[in-house]
Amino acid sequence: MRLRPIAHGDHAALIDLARGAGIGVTTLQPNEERLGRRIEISVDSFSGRLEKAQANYLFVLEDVLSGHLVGTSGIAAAVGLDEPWYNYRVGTAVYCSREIGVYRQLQTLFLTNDLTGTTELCSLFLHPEHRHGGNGGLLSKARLLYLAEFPERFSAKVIAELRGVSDEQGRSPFWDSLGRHFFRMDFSRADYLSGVGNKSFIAELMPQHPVYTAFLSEAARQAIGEVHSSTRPARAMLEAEGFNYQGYVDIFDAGPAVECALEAIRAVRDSVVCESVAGEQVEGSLCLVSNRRLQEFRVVLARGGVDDSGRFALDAAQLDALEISAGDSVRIAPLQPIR
Amino acid sequence: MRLRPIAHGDHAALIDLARGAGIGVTTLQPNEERLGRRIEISVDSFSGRLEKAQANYLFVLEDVLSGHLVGTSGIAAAVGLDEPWYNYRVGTAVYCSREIGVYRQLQTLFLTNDLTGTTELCSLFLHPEHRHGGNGGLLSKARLLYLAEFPERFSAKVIAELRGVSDEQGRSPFWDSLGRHFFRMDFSRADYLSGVGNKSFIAELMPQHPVYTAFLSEAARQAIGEVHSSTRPARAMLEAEGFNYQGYVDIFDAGPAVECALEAIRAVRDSVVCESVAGEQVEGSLCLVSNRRLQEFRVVLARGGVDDSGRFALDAAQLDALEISAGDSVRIAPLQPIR
Amino acid sequence: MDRLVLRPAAYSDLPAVERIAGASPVGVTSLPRSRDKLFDKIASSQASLAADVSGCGEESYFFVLEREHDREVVGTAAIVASAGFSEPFYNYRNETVTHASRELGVHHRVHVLTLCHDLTGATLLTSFVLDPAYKHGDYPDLLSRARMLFIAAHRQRFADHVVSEMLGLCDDDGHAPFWDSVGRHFFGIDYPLAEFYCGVKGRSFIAELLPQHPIYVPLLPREAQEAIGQIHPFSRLPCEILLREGFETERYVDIFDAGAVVQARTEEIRTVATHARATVVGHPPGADGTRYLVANLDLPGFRAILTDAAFDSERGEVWLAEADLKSLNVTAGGSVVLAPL
Amino acid sequence: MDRLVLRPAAYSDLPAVERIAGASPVGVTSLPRSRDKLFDKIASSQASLAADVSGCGEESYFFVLEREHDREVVGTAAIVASAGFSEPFYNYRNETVTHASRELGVHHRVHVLTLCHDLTGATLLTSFVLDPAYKHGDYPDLLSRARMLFIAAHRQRFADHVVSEMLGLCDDDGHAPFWDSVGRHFFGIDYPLAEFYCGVKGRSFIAELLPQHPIYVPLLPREAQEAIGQIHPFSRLPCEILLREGFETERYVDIFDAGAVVQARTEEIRTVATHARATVVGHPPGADGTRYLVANLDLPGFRAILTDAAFDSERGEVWLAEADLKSLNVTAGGSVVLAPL
Repeated sequence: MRLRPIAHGDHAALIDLARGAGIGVTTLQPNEERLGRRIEISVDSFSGRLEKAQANYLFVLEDVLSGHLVGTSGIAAAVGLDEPWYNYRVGTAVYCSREIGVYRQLQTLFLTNDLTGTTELCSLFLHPEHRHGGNGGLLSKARLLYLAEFPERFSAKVIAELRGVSDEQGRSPFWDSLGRHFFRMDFSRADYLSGVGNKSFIAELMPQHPVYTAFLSEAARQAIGEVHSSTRPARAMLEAEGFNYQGYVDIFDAGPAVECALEAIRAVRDSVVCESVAGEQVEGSLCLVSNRRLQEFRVVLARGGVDDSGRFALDAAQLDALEISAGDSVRIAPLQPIR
Repeated sequence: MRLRPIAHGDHAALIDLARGAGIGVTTLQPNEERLGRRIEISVDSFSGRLEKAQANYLFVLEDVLSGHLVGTSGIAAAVGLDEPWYNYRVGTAVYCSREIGVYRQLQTLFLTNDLTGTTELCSLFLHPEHRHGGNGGLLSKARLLYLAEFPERFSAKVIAELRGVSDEQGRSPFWDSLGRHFFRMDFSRADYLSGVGNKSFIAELMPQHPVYTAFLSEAARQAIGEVHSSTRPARAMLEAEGFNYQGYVDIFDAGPAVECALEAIRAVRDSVVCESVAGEQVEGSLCLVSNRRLQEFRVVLARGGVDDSGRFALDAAQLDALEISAGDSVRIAPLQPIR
Repeated sequence: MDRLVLRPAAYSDLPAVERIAGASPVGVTSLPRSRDKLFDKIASSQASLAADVSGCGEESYFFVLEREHDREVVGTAAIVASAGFSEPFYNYRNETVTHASRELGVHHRVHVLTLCHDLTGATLLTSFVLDPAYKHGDYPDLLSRARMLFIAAHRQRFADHVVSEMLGLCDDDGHAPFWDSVGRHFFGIDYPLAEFYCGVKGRSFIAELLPQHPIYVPLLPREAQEAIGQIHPFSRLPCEILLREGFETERYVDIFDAGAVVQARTEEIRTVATHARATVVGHPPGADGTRYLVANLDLPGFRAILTDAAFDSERGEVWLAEADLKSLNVTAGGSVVLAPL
Repeated sequence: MDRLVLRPAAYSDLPAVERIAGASPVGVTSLPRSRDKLFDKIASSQASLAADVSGCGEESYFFVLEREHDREVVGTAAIVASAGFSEPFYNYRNETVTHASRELGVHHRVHVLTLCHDLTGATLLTSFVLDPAYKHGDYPDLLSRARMLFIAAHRQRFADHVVSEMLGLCDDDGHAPFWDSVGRHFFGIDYPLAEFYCGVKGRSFIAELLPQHPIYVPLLPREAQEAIGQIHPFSRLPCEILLREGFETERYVDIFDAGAVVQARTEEIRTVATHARATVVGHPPGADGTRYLVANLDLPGFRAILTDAAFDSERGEVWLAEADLKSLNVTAGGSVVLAPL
């Protein structure tokens, strides 16, 4: 398996993959035309033809033996610079009267654009049949090496929005208790509209005033800042990388946005540049290895470690997958945080 | 010099000290009765007679030779549980229309109680004649060892509110541009009223709706999140300890609130417990040394390091100041972050 | 038919007023179950009647309805010259905001309640309580509308708008559906206790505890939504009278129980608009006439009654029976104000 | 004196209307400097007049004032049946909120502007532009108030409230002090460009760019504060007429330049309240009479004039001269509506 930028030729394969993604992945709707544009934007992003405001990098996980695509992951260089990016900020309001001895803390939701300009990790999807081994980690973390290599293309703060709580039928208790009253449509439709890039309707329809969560259902309140059960591993993975929930949630399903300073991301901070050397895999921990190229970026997993002369051993298949020769420079980061 | 909890006998000395503090230190107004109550609260806090909501620990820096008090520093165990604790949260609002090609980011100020329940570092004041050597660091950081020793008495998040921008006459540009319109009084009076603990007037008089900073003066906008020039060293010190500005500012002068998780504070994280040993000072870095006592807490500065058998050497004067005997357990943290 | 006379409350009325207050629902905060507060209310009224007043300020006027033959008090009603004189007078403004997206073809109105002080400074009608034995016939009109005659006779003492808070829905156990879904979150106490504090404490705790942000009505439980603007059976009778007087409902509701707050421009209140001054002409009992509300022009000695009278608007004269003159404490040749029933 | 007749605009009026639009200030967005938009305006008016309408919807009515002897167009005026029919009609509500602390003895009112759609759905009077040569005498009344007669004659086509936006302060270089301090922050463009977009684009960009949170007026520069509710010299004349008609100012202002937005209940507009229907009786020229606004009852053939006429309200008859009948395109025995000047 290797991670590489998506290419024009991947269109049909991407559509097949998107059909399996389900409604939770708002940025990967199975719409041919939109996915075609998505590929184009990604190609133009890697080539540097797009401004930061428009740049959106899409990577695919490729089975190097069969050539099949089995997953995607993306990076939006800076969200909200083209059209508003909305979150609820979870706040506290205190109501207190000494005279009658009352003290109350209420939770509030403020509609904000505070995460405007941040870099977003997005579009993570791995085909269910390949959810094993190091695939999930490779797919999600390999892009962090791209951030480490080319930080000037991204923002100082990186976020990821995690899928919120919903049941088997795709019903979100948060949506049912709040958004539904203002949108008068199903969660899945609102999610689709938002996913296809139309956000102006949000400003038009969302409550403009802060909302007291005391007026929401118990299930809705409990969903605030919580992830869908299927997203728990992703959350744990991001938290291990240094990402934290800071009180921003999705306006539709109240799933948490987690944040980290780019330079503080574990895989960025712990990554090192070294020379590749042809050789057998030695004992060692599983590492992400990237070829450091801006456009033909490739990442594979390899077991090993940097030797005393500052080199990392890769076998022929790995060198091939990375499209490099022994002696070329690579960036290495342990797949898992050490500690 | 040593740091110790304030005692009932310190009343007169504290008043003398407070007279030198100036209007920026809202928690240390030279009012005899209030300072008397402040001492009482502190004594009751150390003795465990007060609930966390009321507990407010006040330390003094004492010249062990002369017995004079030269400074204070405090810890409020949990703010806002008794009456509301207000901050402005600096937010972003994006106004954007594709149709006419307009994209605007505006800064907003939301009145919040979000920092409710956090532990606050407060009441830092060092007499101008003693602002040299390690005194400032000792006074401010010694209390961090108290947090390290007794975390169950405090909250997971620790904050410090830093004095905002004002000129030589005590005029705050932020106040003049915003608060004045709603309070119709001088900054110094509002600051005094807030300092003497009366906060209900804030809810009654402050703007209830979010404010666009575009409507404030240039000087007011520039003051948001900035500290008074005299507070810059304090800010740098707190930032070196791991505190960060996260967008919360004072409602009067817009000075920043900086935040850190208790366990992530550098002096807490890097502190170690070891055995004291009588001896000459060896070479080494300057360290904070505390006697680990809940009520008779003492901290001094000592040069040295933990030796191979896990002991830290203190001379007779230092042992005296700490009121311990050689062999007693002490908590050590380097005064300055290592790196 | 019993002859009833409306007059200012005197200190000697305290026991009777206390009895009436005790029999009223908890939401009637203008009649607190506290002897001290009721005493203060009478004292304030007496002081207001005695004061030389040229604008409307902190005065209040507290009246009782007395059965003439045995001097039994059977009702109370009051006027506060200026609501929220020393602190804001809070209500929710009943509003809708439009949420529309042309692109999605969506256009709908969302109902919100916004805290406001729009009615601060208006004259407030309160404390309408009438012995159920007198709820039929014209008696309720006498108790309620005699206040309008008082306002008309002493117009400079009152504001240009008059409002009155109707008691909202609340069951016998003191559960108010609106309070339970809204106020309780902010105040953390039961509705009866909140109403009690409201009557006996200052109102500054209200400013501290009321929601700053508007309430989105669609988020509330159905019972709470349905309670908005509703009127407790206790207030139906006074409300009916005020609506006949031209008061409008719908725009404002109470902050505690969401009962309707009705309001009218003073000049457009029917009794005020149709009232007249007239010189009294005595006549023997038994003569025919039309039913009128009649009041004298005194302040401390204010009296109002219902009677059949003959009014000659051209000459500005009204024919009243001897019994009426006695009830009103006026003599032939004196002046009265009157309005048709 | 020239005889002027108000009638619906026809396609052939396009050049004249374009000339008038070109001479108007930029804030008159209802008369955009765009031939296509003006054409659409006439087309919409023609369609509305031809439509069978029972409520008020997306109709608009565009009139021109024509000098009878040479058929020169000297003014325009229009009615939009329902403001904000397809999208909200935005205004700022001019409000004060009380900030009071009993403990500090502080009690003051703070002026805020809150975005609202309160006036959405009201009937809107727009596009009043009159050749300066006719600004004296009764001509302005004819141009403005003929619309009220039209509303009275076709009452079911209009809403229960009528509003009109007055142009606010703006200098000759297109600098509006309110815009420069408020709107510019959100829209990032100059006032004239914003007004231009407003005239030629949909209004959905307004929803996207207007401030969601209320504007605290004390924070604004003095020039901007002073501009709130002010009226541009260009709008003084039409505003005066509307105030005489009973429109109220003060409560709402324009979102761009903070010019006054005046409003009235339809039934309380003087022309509507005092209008009457009458049967026409022809009479020879020269007879005396009172000055009346008179209009026929046609829709596509609507005509309104000012003339001296004798109106017998008891018999419901009005005596009009032959010339009047000709201008109005009615014959003796036909019906007209009229209102005293």
